[in-house]
Amino acid sequence: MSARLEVSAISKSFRGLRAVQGASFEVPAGSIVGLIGPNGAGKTTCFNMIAGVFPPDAGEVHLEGRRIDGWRPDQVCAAGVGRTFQIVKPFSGLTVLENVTVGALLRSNDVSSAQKRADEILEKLGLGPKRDLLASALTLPDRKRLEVARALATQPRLLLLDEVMAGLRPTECDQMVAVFRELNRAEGITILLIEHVMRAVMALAQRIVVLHHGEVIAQGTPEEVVRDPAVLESYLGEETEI
Amino acid sequence: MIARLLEGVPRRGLAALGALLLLLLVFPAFASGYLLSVGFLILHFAFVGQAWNIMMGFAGQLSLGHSLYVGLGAYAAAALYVHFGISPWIGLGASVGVAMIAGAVLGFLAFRFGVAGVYFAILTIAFAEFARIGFDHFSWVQGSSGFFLPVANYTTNDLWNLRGSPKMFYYLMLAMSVAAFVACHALLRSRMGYYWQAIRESPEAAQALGVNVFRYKMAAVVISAAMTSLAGVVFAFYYNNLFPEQIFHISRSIELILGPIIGGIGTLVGPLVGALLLTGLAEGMREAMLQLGVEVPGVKQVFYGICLLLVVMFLPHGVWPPLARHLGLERGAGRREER
Amino acid sequence: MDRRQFTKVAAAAGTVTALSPLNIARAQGARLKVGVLLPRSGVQAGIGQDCHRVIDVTAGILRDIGLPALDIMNADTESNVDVARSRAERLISEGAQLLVGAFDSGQSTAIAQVAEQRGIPFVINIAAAPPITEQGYKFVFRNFPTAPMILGDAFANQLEVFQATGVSPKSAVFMHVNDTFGQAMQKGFTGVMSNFTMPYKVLQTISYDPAARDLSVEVAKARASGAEALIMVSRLNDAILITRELIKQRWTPAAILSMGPGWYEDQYRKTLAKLGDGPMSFVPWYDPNKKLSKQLEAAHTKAFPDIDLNTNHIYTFEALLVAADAFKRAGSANPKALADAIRTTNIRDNVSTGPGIQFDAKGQNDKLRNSVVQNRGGKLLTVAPKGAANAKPELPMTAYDKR
Amino acid sequence: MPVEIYLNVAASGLLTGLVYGLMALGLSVIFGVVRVVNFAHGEMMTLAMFLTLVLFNALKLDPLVLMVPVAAVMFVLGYLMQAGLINPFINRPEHSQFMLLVAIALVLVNVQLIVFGPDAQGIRTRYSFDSFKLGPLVTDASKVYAAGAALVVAAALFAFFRFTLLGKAIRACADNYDGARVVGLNVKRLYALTFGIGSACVGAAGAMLMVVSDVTPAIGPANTLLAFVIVITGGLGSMPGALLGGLLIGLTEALGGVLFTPSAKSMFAFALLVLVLLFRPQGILGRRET
Repeated sequence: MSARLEVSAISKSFRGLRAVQGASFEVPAGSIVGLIGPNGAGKTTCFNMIAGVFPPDAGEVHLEGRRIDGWRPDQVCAAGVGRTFQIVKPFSGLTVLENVTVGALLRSNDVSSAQKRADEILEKLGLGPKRDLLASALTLPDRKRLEVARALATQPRLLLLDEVMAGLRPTECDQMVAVFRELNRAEGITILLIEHVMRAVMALAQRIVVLHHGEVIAQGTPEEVVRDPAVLESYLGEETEI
Repeated sequence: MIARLLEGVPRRGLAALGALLLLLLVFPAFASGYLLSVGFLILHFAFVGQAWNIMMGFAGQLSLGHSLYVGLGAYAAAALYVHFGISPWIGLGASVGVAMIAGAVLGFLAFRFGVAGVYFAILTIAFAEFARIGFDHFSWVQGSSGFFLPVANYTTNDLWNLRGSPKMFYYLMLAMSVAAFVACHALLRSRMGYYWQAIRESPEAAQALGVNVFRYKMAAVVISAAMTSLAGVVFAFYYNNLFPEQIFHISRSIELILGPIIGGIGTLVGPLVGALLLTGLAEGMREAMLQLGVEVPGVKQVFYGICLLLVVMFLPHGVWPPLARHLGLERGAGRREER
Repeated sequence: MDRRQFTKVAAAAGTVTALSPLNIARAQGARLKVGVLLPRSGVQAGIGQDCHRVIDVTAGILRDIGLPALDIMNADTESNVDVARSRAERLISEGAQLLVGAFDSGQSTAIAQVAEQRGIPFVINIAAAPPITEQGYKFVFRNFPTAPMILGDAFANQLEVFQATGVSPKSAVFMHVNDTFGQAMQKGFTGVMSNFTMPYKVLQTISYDPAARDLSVEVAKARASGAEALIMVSRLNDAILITRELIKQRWTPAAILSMGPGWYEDQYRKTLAKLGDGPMSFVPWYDPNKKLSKQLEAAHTKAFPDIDLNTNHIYTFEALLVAADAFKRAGSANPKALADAIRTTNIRDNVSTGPGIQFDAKGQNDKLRNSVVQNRGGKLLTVAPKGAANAKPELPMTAYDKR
Repeated sequence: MPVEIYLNVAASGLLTGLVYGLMALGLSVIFGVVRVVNFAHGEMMTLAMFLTLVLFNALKLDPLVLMVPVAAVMFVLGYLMQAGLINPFINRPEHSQFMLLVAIALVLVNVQLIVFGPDAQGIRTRYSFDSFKLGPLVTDASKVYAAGAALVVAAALFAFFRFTLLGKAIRACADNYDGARVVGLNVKRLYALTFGIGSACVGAAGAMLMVVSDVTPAIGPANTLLAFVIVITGGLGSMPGALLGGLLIGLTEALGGVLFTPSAKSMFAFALLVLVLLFRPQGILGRRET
């Protein structure tokens, strides 16, 4: 498998505080990779550097061989990377359908075809009945789904999911897992996900990268990683849901 | 094209709009000169309110210096007419151009350097004030002593040179307001409209969905500036004199944004309802004072201020959204929730 | 609801008001309905309200000199052109047969267009922008000098004053407020001055912002020029500010020659007391020796003991005088007949300085003359021109720190 | 032109700037904590000026003494305004707050017009026309006193926020709204107090301004704008920033007036504002919002 995303030795500091330190990992095309680590390990910072929210202080990010670090978020998105936000950012004053249509417009010629595409995605994620509600009227799990729907609407080849399962009940969580597995299987979307819910990570990810204090301390298959002593140590005292 | 425009507008709303348009069309036949001038003012404020609404209501960028574009538009067309005899219909090209450049410069500086929120609002005021003082010293257009256009000929309506009766100006303003309404409706339903609203609600999320936030914010400022400058052209030829102290003054900026805020920001009907309400309120108060025999200057403004206060306290989203719900016209009214 | 219905409802609602003398007169239709538009709120409220003071005084005087009574309809322009225009329309629709106003050039132009289009005569009380009477209006009349007229008279009067006092400053600095009036004066200044042989050279021209809160820089600049005299075109607030700065910066020019409002106003003299003495104002004024002036002065003092008669009162009064006179001669309130009557106005017995009130083909009274008033002992004395003076000019000014 | 003039003008500009700075201080205090931009600031200032005028005419006390009662009255007024009118708007969008304060400003200006009339009114103190002469330097005594008082008020305010418990509580509230609520601070009351303190500042500045200039209802809006320019230049929410902004604007206007045409001097102030906004959007001494 060739690498869809290649992160090489990226670092980022905020006011002298090192958030990420020389992190390197790969996301092979067509795979699902989990990025885990305790709170404050630098997972979201990594995401933001990949998605173009801010450039890395050092290191490079390559998407399908093209160097994308330093690009703006909209350019990264246009290059085929969709993302969700850990703290959801719905367009509160717009309806659910309109929210997703904004995403779909990226690859549509006109508004009506974007709406059609948005409708399909909403159906897929079980938000169909709520399409005409204002986003501000949704429950938190639904808002998480909306985040995913919007990102999917941009037709990404790589999907960055930032804790989309947090706060979901186990059954809802399983539904989500099924959706992602289906997306990955049927449409070949590569997924990189940050997740605290280990049940979901274990179920989904083929590979896992573990961050701790901004450094990659382990990576491999889920089975390898959970047996890694360094990982166990770093998680000691942390809430783990295996 | 037309069918597309009408798509999604409820039939009741369409009927109401049609009735309103008909009313506005026949209004001059019954109106006295006074009511006609009030009608002109209402349409004028509805038009500029609509233009301002593109920037604030659609794209979420608060401008408190829109008098800049009114003034630039007015001076550009008037100067070309007075100095070179160029028809305002050609001159408005210059007006639009100058206003767009001003808007682009302001937008570029603000958005490139990350000036946002209150700071952005103050920056727009600073630009307008800068222009006001600058035009006070601009001798090509007579500086602060005032720029006078040759007097209007009232007997014949010369639409080409915008010389004519108030009726002509009323219909011109009506046509412009209708055009602005339709254009805004179309804009709101276009890709740009979706992107603007996304930026208004959450610029970060919009950018993550591939929206070039800088470009679309720029577009909002430039389009809004261009539209506003058209109102300035009409202003110049309606009043036939321009003073920087009047046209660039911050009180004009405030005056022109009260309408859409009171009417309902981000809605299409809001600016019209707001202009109607505020102008009607101001005139009604003057009448009431007259009938009550209150001859104290300033009393009318006090009551006007209190009315504004009450509206903004109890109708945070403006008058139109709750009214539209009440009339069952909700879909056409547009929505806007607390940010 | 249109206007007629509105009045009906209002009339039905209040029979008490309908019985008041004013309404009886209106019912008889004997009076001329005059709409008076003044900026009585907003930024120009001070001047608008000052102009308005004279209106109540006017009725008695018109009666005394045998002119018909006027039915005054007041309107506040709120210092805003939009409002000025719609108020003018409103007054006309309410039945105004003649309009008077509006102090400000911008608002006056807005009203002039309405008047012209509706064929209602409009008598401008105060507004000095030259273009207003250059527009070819047929129904617009101005009994107030234009900026070049004011300048021409000012220079002539200055020469008279210099000769009478034996004090001729060799150099001067010209300071003007950068508003409509100030800039109109500045534009005419050099050209008009070249028609005269003035003893002084203008070393520097300083324009300042009408909204300035602080004029220390401006005065420091003027002082540094080393000029003997200070020539001013200002408003009230800035006149006070400048005087304070003169005192604080310890500079007493030999003469302060003002060619606009401010320096003669009550508020100026009240605020500065004896420090307000000395400046001369070369302004459109009244001839204190005329009979009607004495009548107006007496009536005005009775109504406002604390306020001296000034330009605002005089020209607002004369605008109403023109209206009443034309109404009497026309014998009807028909606007067209009124306009014709105003065109042939020839009032000899008036208040303002000069031979009287007549209008040229453009609707401008070109016979108006300036006076020179000097603040002395807290009072206003008219010191020139000779025929219209009640005192002799005094120069140079007493140093501020010697008072 | 001789060098003295530049010295004189610069000195005068700095003194005026300090008075400007005090005027803007109230705005900055309020924004720094409550995060509401007081668009009725200048109108409140004219109210304080009229209040000083009335008290002066009744009591014949020096305005620098009257500063205390005027500030007290303005404190109460500010407190009530925040508690009654502005508080429901704390979490509303900016344009909504803007509307509210514009409406308040409109009412204030016109009530003043009705009550006090449109004419400029001033007061005369013993030192109204005094000036100090130091070699070639001639400085206006009133401005020196007013600037001195500005420094005292600013120092007192600074001490209050730094050393008193209440001041610290208010600062905590400004730093972290939710945090302050969690630890049990009565945020509503603290906001009202802050608005009161800001208004008291406006009151003190108004009393002081009466020493150096006259008052009319019409000067309110211009003062609002000036206060904005100063506060944004110096850094919204920063107290030393407001004084620094005042000094800079005072100096810029003064030197702009001397070197170029005085009627365009406020253009230089706006130019300075634009430059600051572009290169340091949070203002010279402002903190970047995170």
